[in-house]
Amino acid sequence: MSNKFISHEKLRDWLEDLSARFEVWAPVNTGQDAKGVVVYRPFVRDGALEFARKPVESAKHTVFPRSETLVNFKTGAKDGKPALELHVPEDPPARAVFGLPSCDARGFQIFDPVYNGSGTQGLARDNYYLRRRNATVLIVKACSKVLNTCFCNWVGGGPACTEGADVLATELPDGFILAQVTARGEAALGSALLAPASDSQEKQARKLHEEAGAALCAPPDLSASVSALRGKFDDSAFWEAEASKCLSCGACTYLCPTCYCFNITDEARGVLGARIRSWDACMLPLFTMEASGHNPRTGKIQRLRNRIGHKFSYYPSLHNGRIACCGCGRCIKSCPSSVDIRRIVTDAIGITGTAGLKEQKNG
Amino acid sequence: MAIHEQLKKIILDTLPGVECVIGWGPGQDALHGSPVFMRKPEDVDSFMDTPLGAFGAVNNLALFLPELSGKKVGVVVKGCDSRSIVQLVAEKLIKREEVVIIGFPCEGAADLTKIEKALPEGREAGEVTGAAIVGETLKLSLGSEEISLGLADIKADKCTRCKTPGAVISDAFAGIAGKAPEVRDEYADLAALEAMSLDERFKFWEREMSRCIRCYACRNACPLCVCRDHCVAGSRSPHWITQTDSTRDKLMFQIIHATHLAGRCTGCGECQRACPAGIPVLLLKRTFNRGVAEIFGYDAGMDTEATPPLLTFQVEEAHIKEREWQ
Amino acid sequence: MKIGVFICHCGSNIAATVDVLKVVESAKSMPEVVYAVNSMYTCSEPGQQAIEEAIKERGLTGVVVASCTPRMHEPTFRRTVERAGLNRYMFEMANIREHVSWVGKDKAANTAKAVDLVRMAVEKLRLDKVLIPKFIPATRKVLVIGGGVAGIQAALDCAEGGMDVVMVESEPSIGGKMSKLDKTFPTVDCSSCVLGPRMVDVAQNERIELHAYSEIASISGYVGNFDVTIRKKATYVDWDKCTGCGLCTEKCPSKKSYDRFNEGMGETTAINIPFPQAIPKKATITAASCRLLSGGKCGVCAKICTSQAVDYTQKDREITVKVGAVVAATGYDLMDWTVYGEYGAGRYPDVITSLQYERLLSASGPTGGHIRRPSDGREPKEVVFIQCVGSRDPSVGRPYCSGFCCMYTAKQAILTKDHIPDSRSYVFYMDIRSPGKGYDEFTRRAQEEYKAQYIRGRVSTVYPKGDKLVVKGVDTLVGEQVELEADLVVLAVGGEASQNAPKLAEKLRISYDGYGFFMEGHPKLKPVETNTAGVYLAGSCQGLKDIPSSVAQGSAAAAKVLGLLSKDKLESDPQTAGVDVKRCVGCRKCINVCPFGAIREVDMRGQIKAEVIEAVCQGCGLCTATCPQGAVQLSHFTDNQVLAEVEALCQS
Amino acid sequence: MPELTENTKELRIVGFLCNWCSYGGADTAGVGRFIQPTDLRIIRLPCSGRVNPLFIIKALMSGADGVLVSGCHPRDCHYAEGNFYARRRLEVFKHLLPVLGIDRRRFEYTWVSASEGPRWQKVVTDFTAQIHALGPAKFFADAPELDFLKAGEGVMQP
Repeated sequence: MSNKFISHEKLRDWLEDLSARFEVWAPVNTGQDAKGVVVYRPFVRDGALEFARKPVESAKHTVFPRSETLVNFKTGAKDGKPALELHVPEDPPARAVFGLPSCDARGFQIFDPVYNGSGTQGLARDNYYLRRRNATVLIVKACSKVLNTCFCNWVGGGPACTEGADVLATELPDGFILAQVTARGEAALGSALLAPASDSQEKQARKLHEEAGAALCAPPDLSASVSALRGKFDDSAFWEAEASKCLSCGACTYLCPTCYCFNITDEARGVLGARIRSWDACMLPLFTMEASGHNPRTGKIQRLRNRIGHKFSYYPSLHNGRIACCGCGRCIKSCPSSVDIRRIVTDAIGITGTAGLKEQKNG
Repeated sequence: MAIHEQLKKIILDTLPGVECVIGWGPGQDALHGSPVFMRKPEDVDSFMDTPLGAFGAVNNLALFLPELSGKKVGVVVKGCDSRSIVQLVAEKLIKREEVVIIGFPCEGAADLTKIEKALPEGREAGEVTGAAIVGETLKLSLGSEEISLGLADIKADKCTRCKTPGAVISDAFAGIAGKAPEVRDEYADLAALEAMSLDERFKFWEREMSRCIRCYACRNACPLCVCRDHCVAGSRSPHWITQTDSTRDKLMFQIIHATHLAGRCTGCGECQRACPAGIPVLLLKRTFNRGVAEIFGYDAGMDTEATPPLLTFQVEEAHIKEREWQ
Repeated sequence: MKIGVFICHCGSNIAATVDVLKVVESAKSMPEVVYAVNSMYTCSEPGQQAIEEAIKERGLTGVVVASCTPRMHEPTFRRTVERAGLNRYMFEMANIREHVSWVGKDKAANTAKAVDLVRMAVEKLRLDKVLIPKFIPATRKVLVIGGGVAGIQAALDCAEGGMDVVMVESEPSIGGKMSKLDKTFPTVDCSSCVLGPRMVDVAQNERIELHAYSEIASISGYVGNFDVTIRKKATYVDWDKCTGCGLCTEKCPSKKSYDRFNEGMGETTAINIPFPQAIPKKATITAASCRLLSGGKCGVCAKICTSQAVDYTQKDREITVKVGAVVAATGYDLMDWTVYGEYGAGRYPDVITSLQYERLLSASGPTGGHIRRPSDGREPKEVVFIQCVGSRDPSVGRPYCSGFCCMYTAKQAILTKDHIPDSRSYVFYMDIRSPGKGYDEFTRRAQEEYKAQYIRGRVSTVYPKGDKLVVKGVDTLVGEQVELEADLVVLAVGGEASQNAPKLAEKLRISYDGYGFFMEGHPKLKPVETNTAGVYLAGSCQGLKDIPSSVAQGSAAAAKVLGLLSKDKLESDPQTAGVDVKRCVGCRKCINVCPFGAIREVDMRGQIKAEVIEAVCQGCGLCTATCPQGAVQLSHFTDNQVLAEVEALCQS
Repeated sequence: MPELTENTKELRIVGFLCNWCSYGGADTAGVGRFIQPTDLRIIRLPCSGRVNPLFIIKALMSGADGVLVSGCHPRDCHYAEGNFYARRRLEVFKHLLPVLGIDRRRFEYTWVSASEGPRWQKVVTDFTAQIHALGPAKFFADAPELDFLKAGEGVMQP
């Protein structure tokens, strides 16, 4: 099937057309001015769509909501005894996410083995995850520029990587060229508003992909990270040095496209309530808090060690060596203390990785 | 000798008597500084060794003091950071004798958000590949592109109303403390919000808070947040907020944080700086700061002997007219 | 949890404006409610019986009663559920009478409100925890502060009941105001004959340890376990050696010392024993008047003293005692009568206070019981008494009635006639307040039998004319100006709280009112208790009162102390704050604000934690509202309970 | 005293009262049959010092239209000092409401003693009128996140 093209002028028409079949999400500037914060929001025609700047958050919440109801309950009494009624929420609508970067889409590939029962540990299928995942079309927008925190090429990705994407969109001066990647992507491209892409448009797109890829420094070899981090596990001096400046907040994990941990709580009011699943983060103290009050991860040193170790050692050792990081760089970019995951990993392996952009002259 | 060279000398002199000295070193790119914990003399080499130098000394390092209590540590402070230390000492959350405070005449610190806003449309701070301060301008490279920004335009808001460019208290000081400027905080940021109707203000918060991801960077970046790992944000008893992704609960947390800081906040603005979602959370704290100044004439972080006004009382309150209503 | 809800009709008190059955129906669908029923009078015996039966038959684990205010029947129903085997704290009330049926007319609105209040009570109950009182050991000893008649009575009654007593008196002798009086109304019996033996009893009672000329430096601790520091002021005489022979007072060359006991009606020596019946009968040197202590040369008393008791180097010293309870009986002061410039108070020597007049009447006073004018020593024939000087006068900040002045003025008019049969007494009064046994008859006797002339009206001015004082006033009954020429004017000066009362109140952590009088626990039902457990009040420190009332309060306070300390261990109210040490970060904010000093800092494996001393905690919850991480929670009023109540109201 | 018209729809007013003075004052008003508007619901606390200012915002954000706090008159606190702290905290907290977009008049605090039945009647009547003048508050009342609390159709038995 040949690639499609949609002009900038007709983009909103197409997204509106898409909205008949999908709940469409796209990056939106939600701030007070042209440089407001870009996040993913359900598409509305007059919304402030923005593709120039990278969304601050990853797209993971479009499939894995920050909180979702697992079951509603109602307590009551029957014949002088307590009684309980349960109700499972209906299936969510099909979604199409337009304009996410490749790294965000690759993030879901790290989620999948954890939730679809194919993982090496246990075979539990998480239907709450899967029913959303299977009903979501990811229309990746190839990055035309890379940031100094980007390192997708270190972990097997790239600015125009199609792994995890259902459709690959590339922004040209006059519109987007749309390439179908998976069968699921076809559903999004069946619109009369889309024109076939021309050869020159295809060529332009390939050129952009190459240029963006070339802007990144050559990746270091991270294959030793699994053993290196395991070896560093008890090196408290190493972790203390890396973690001293960490605030132990959840910004890195919550912005991360690959962090998949959650918490389950019951929230009730009177006789009505809901059991909800909400994001949790290994950087937060309550993550490992036990009912007794004991917390095996006493401080930020152990917590940071877990986050890095999980991504670059424990997960890979369970999932065929796949690193649980997609190199989006958000954890670095938004860290209030400039904790740099690239540096910790290369320090642990004992190599120097040239981070960031080729032209960059670091301080 | 340049200020940062003088500071390095003081730090080297301080190191033998302390666990470490906390200062600023290079961050992930030309624009970012980052806290650095200097334990050995060679760690001092990278101190302030960044394109932005002292202008990039953004983090309030007082944050790290409570967790290090029991150990003697040195800390380099801007004037505003020293106020956090004063407040921590006043509340006996750290011991004065355990901290070696190293001050310098601060001329302001950068606001990364302002830098990004000053870049051309569609460009972002992450594209910056190089930076240098030349006189009163910041020269940025974005690949082959060069952009100049006036330092005054990219200075943090708090610097424009700073009363304490030198440290309020210090054990060592690099250079000469300038005269404290005669500035009055007019709370222009609050006035801008208050120019809106009540309805618009509420919608403003609804929109801003909808971006909150509940990462609690605001809380963890606050040097005066005492609860740390025991925050009510995640507790079931007390159960102030649910774990749902609701704007109401996210705003409620901000109100909780601001209320806990009422009469204690020094306005360092780290909460807002730390917020990845760019939510102006400092506004709520400044609301209380203004109220506390009006009612009690109190400014937190100026006097180690002061009692925070909400932890004490007067039998007759001069500025509370509680009988105005009824 | 299995909750039962009982909705009371209270006859028609509630049912007239609340649809009780509808409330019952709504209650049935509330969380964890397995039983809901209406009841005609829930507090009646069958009403309580029904609750007990329901608990037993239906296995209820918590009960809500919706009826009157919990301030009325909460204790009643707590006992009810306890009888049926429930913990008495697994109970909540909804106030649907005082707060609903009696204040709203609209039955539908009232019913909806009642449903809300019941839901609120249910939600609170769901979070109630079983509370079990703790027992704390107690020191069976009481501190009595003040050795006036009230304190003496309290001390003697406590000692009689087998309690050890520590009495602290700030003056060199106990006896208080009563010891200065000549006679007492309405029996006109000799004050020192009544009081004197009681004072001696104090001195001789082995259970009573007396510290005269001493003050309370500080008090810490809590009910059953107070630690008291007493400052014993320097007397410059070793009281263990002093025999009270009085030789020194005769030889002391400094004879112009202000005579406090005689209210300045006479002068005394620098070393003195305040009055012959003083207890303890020991000499004290007034340092300011003493020639040697004020830098000069003397030493006469030391030379003359046969027991070498005089010690010019003596300093204040502090001792500590442990007690289980405290009785404050610190009495009152006379208000500053010199504010009445129009009466010449303080300026004309023959305008004196009623207490000064008592000293002139007293046989042990400076005039040996002969009434003589201070100015010239002449016997007055025309005596004018002016009442309500510093009482019932908002213009000087004393709007209250001192209560005893009407009576003692009548007494003084009678005594004047007894002393000087050809004298005439005039009494300017506002109203005669004599509501006591034999009191009104007494004031009538003063008028009818002793011919005291009562003039209803206030005096506008007093000024001297020759050796007389002209008293100008008004007789409001006849509506005429009155002008009298008096030899002596006696002002019935009102009382006020002791100057040091607020300071002592702060040490005792008890409340005081706007005038400085200590606050009783309840104006009707807890007249001698305070809001601080183990601290009781007696006499005029709680509010001005006469001798019989003071004595009655002294006995009442003693009864309370004896009751409190009748057991070796005290039961503490378990509705106190508690610290979740897992959550506490040791920021000390709760310690700073606790009005009772009930929270202390403890070291728990190197970490600072707050700890509530349950016996001291009064359950105000200030700490809970202060703790940022919610680590300190007040039982039965936890954050979660209040939040649940808020949600219960807002969800409907 | 402003009168409420008979048919005015009831609004949701939450009162936090100290047990010793104001709750007693409300009781006294009841005993005296001092008729009041019915909107207010009273939460009984030991002391106004127990009032965490966050209770107020929690109530307003949960659907209350107005919040009233009442304690003992200053100096008359059953616990000697509780209301002194409350006064400072509540006064400071007042500043926050307008910044959030909540009308300042939706919250008031006052002092009523146990003997002041008539005063309590006036306080309730005036405050209720004040809230009615402002009308219902709709802060988060219709927020979608509340949906999770409403058990939907098609309830199934476990």
